[in-house]
Amino acid sequence: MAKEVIKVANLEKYYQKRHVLHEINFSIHEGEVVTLLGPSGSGKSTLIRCLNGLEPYQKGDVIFNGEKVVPTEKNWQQIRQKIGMVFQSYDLFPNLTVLENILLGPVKVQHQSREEAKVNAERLLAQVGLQDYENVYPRQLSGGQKQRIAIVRALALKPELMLFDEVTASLDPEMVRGVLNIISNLAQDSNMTMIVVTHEMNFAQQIADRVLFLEDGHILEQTKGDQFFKQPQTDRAKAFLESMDF
Amino acid sequence: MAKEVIKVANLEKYYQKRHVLHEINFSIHEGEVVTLLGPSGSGKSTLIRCLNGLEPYQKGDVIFNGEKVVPTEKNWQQIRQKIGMVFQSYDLFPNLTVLENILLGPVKVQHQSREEAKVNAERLLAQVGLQDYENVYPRQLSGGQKQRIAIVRALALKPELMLFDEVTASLDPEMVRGVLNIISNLAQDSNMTMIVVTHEMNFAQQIADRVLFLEDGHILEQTKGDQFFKQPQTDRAKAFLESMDF
Amino acid sequence: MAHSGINVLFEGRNLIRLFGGLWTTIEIAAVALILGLILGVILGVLRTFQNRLLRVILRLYLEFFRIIPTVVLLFLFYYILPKQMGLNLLANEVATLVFALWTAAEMSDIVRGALISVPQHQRESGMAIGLSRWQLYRYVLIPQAVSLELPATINLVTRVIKTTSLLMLISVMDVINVGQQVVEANNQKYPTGVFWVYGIIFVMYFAIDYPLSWWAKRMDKKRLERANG
Amino acid sequence: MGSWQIIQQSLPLFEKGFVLTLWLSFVGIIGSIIVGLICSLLKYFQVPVLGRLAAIYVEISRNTPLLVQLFFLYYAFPVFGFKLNAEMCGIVGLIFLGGSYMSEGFNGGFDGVSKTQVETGKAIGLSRLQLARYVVFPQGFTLSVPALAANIIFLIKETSIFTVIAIPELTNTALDLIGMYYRSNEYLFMLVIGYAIILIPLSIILTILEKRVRYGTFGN
Amino acid sequence: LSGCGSSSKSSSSASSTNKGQSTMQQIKKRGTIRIAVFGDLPPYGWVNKQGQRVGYDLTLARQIAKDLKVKPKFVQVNANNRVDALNSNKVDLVLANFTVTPERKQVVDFASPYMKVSVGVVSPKTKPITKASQLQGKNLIVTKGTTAENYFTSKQPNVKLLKFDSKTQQFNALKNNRGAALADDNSYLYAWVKNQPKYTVGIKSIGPKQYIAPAVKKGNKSLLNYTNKEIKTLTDKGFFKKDYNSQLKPYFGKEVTPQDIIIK
Ligand SMILES: Nc1ncnc2c1ncn2[C@@H]1O[C@H](COP(=O)(O)OP(=O)(O)OP(=O)(O)O)[C@@H](O)[C@H]1O
Ligand SMILES: Nc1ncnc2c1ncn2[C@@H]1O[C@H](COP(=O)(O)OP(=O)(O)OP(=O)(O)O)[C@@H](O)[C@H]1O
Ligand SMILES: [Mg+2]
Ligand SMILES: [Mg+2]
Repeated sequence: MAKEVIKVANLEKYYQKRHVLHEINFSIHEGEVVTLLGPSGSGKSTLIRCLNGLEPYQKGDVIFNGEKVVPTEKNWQQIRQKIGMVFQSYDLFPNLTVLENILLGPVKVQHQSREEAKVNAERLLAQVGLQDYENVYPRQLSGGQKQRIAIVRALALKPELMLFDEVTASLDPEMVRGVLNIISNLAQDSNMTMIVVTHEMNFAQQIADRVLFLEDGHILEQTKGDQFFKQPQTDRAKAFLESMDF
Repeated sequence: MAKEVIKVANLEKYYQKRHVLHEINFSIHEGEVVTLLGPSGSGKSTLIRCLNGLEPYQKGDVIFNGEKVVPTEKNWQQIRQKIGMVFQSYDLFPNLTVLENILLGPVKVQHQSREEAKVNAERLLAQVGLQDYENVYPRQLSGGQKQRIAIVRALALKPELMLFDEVTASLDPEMVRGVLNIISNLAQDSNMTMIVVTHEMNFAQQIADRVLFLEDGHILEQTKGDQFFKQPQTDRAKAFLESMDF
Repeated sequence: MAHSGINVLFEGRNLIRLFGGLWTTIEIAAVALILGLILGVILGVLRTFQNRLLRVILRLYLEFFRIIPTVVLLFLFYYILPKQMGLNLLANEVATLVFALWTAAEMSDIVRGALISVPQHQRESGMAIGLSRWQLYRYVLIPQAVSLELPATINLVTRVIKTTSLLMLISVMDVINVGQQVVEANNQKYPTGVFWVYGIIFVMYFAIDYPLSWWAKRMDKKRLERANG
Repeated sequence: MGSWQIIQQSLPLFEKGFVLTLWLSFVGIIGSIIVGLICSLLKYFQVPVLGRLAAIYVEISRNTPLLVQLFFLYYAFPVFGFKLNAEMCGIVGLIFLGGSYMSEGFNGGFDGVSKTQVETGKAIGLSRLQLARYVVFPQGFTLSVPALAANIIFLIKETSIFTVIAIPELTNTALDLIGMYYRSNEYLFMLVIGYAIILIPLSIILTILEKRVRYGTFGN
Repeated sequence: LSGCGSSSKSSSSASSTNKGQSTMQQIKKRGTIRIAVFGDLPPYGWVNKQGQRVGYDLTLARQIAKDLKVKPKFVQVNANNRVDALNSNKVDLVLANFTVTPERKQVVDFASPYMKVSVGVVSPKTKPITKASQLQGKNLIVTKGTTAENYFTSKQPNVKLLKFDSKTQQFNALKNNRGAALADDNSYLYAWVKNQPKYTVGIKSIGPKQYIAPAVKKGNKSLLNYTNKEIKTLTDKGFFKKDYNSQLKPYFGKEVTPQDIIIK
């Protein structure tokens, strides 16, 4: 069996008094694609933000590559280089060009040589069809383009795990497809390990090796991808799936 | 045949130099539901904003209830009382409670008595399942709830025509259904005349008596609802429909 | 030696007089603020109208009061008004007038800024339910603008209060002027009195302005938090 | 003597006052920006003791009038053997006041950088310092430009208060001439013109700059 | 510029003075007379620690009001806005140590003088200034709008002047060594040094002998005539002698005699 990239053990998370994640346990192996589904407010974003230390958690452990993460800012900073993350809002740095956005991590954080990093960046840009945009500033791009660049920026660090949090939620419907295609390719061709939060059920169905269904901060079920969509184990998940297509 | 509620004749619209609506012609009869479809930037929002005078147009006419609208701010203010409009962003007034939001138009604009207006408002609130929220401020509501209130606010003026501009675009997926259901009911049970801009193709298919397909400010086709989705007349519309489901 | 100096405050009626001066300061600031804020709201609303001429005039008004230092405004009004326009006011009235007009100018800009930063949607939603322009301002825009602008308004208030320190220059018996009298009258007995007198004036201003600034800051922070989450 | 003659005769004095106003403003503003920046950095990096001191300084400076600050520096401090000449007092006073205003301006800019930008930076593994260097500061500075511009104008106007410590800047010059020759109309006119010459062009330049910067920032 | 002041014929000010003035009738009708006084100049016009306005000028002011059977209303002024206080009709009468000079005569009307004065220079005993020539290139402290300022500006252009708004400020500045010396009317320099043993009036008198007189707005004939009469009556009655003894004498050292100050 492939190696365990990330494992979450008994994770508990509070926002002040509010208990938003309860006893979260799961692990993901190399090459596996997990989609996190669940109603709004169920804790999906919170969970994947815990996985790269953007949110502190109050109990339990994150084990990355077999090593328990001691949750200090310094440690997380190291680990984040191995975990790519893309958010809903296409958060390119507006003060930097596309290429500078992409190179910032590899050059300044990982101390790759600029030339090497640039070659890699250009290869990735070509993959998402944006090779001509390297010297452009983010404001000159459409939403879909920005989101593709944000994915490239995360990939440029050669992460071992990618986290996607509703990356198409703020895109125009016609732009959604391009971005989802890129993630599909990543899953299928590059065999990237990833956790994907999405509301696009067709897309989820297509890429998910496994589905984690969250409600109110509990993992209600963990099911193989094809099985979940055909016959979810819990009534709640069934209701959820029904509500998603009109 | 039912009476013509609104008719648009040779409408042309520019944003400064930019020509965004070209020779728009169509009319809508009482009880008819028209959906406006088209890619992002094709001019859907601009068009329906012209219909209640939120945007000035440079040529052509809007004929409401058989009378040509003389486009002064004063006239539009009169006409807007008969045309309800709901936007993508749930624009409740944050400084007013739900009930005050709803009563503002009937009481201050139409000078209905407060009691009468309140009875009507409560009936409408019950219809959308929010009878318990009248004294709540908008910030305490979820997106879906806000959008339902916004619809009630528009209905409270007893409009003869309702305009919906992507009213579910900024809602959480699970909330979309509730809002769309309300619009469906309005179309079917109340026989409301309406123009609906949406990206939810299933929904559009379900309610549309007729589809106007817009591209680059031109009406490319006007087709019966069921026919449009089965076999659109133009290739562009076909490509559009394909891109919309993943 | 420094310790004996503080007694200058407790000689005769010195302390009471200083508070009396402070009261004059507060009175002028308060009246000017009330008049200025009301006028400012009206002007701010007018500045969002489309009328070109009106906007140019109000803009000039704003720029005039913004560019001319307050000291200069005080002298202008104190000396020129009575001579050129035959309008003769007491020093306190001149001061109140100047501060009110200045407050109105600054306030009009704050109100205008807040009004145009009420999201366009709100304006359109109001129009869509048929509100007239006046109703739109009355029920939708002004109430929202007020909460947006409150921190800036409080900051303006603290600035006006601080600037009242200039009143001494046009012979208003404000706290600083009284302070000077006290310093002068007690000079021989308390050579370090000057430190204590100015010291207590310093503390007085701080005691008035600090709570206001703190309040403004807290509201700003709350608003930021609301905007971010 | 006609008004025009009066104006002409007093021109050289006003010129001197004008130059002095400009010079004091310039030094004061540069100093304020430096002090403000230091305070903001201390706050941003939450430097233990110094950060708190800076915060206390900012509150004291922001909430007391320049006039009283100057009186202290000029009249009260020498009592205890700490004496600066008038112009130094003016400059120190202006920097004391301006430092806090500038610091607030910078803070506003830094705080204005969106939380998601900071998180994105963290997500690609930037350290605290790198985050500041590549994300927060470049964006924060542009965001703070409008506040800084307003402060610059504010500080120039505040130099008029230097008149109370006998610095012969514009206002002092005018008031002095009025005291000697009683031609208040003419001298006040000159005074207003003097400030207008400095502030109108500056205000226009800053507005243009502000627009440019704003255009450059937003649009992501 | 130095010539400007002495030769100025201030036509605009003079012409604008005819409107807006309070005649005797109006003052009587109003029941108050508005008088400009100093607030920080012991022993002439100042505020004691009880908060009362007292001093040589103030006693005179109250006497005038009393004889007019109206209430006095005091407006505190600084030296440089005494003229404008009259011209902009803020006050009816100035009793604020107002020295009669040719320039001032063109913009206000002076009544008969009630006091003699000339400019003196005070300096630290350790570094006394005894001749004007010692001041060359040094800082000399003055108050804006005083005869001292006027004298040094026009007659001693090589002396650098530090100009303040108020008496408080100027004396503080001297004590902080911001200038080598301070020039002002010699009589209150005497009063000041009496309590400041470290200082001495090194130059007792410089420039012409001058007089201090009440001033009214230019053209206010009725009040001017009245004031002239009043000064004469008071002089005859020995009022100023009494005033001197009660208000000034305690503040002056031995150097000063009543003959130096009051006019017989
Ligand atoms: N910063 C915060 N402070 C307090 N509560 C928070 C915060 N962020 C999120 N929450 C709460 O935690 C819960 C989980 O939120 P989370 O954003 O993880 O949900 P989600 O599943 O990602 O929802 P969505 O599909 O809407 O993105 C929600 O109830 C939310 O209100
Ligand atoms: N205020 C404006 N000024 C200038 N151009 C505008 C303005 N608003 C819209 N446009 C342009 O007009 C065209 C039509 O815009 P519109 O918003 O009507 O499209 P839409 O079909 O509603 O798109 P979407 O599906 O993204 O809402 C677009 O090209 C847009 O860029
Ligand atoms: Mg989420
Ligand atoms: Mg649209």
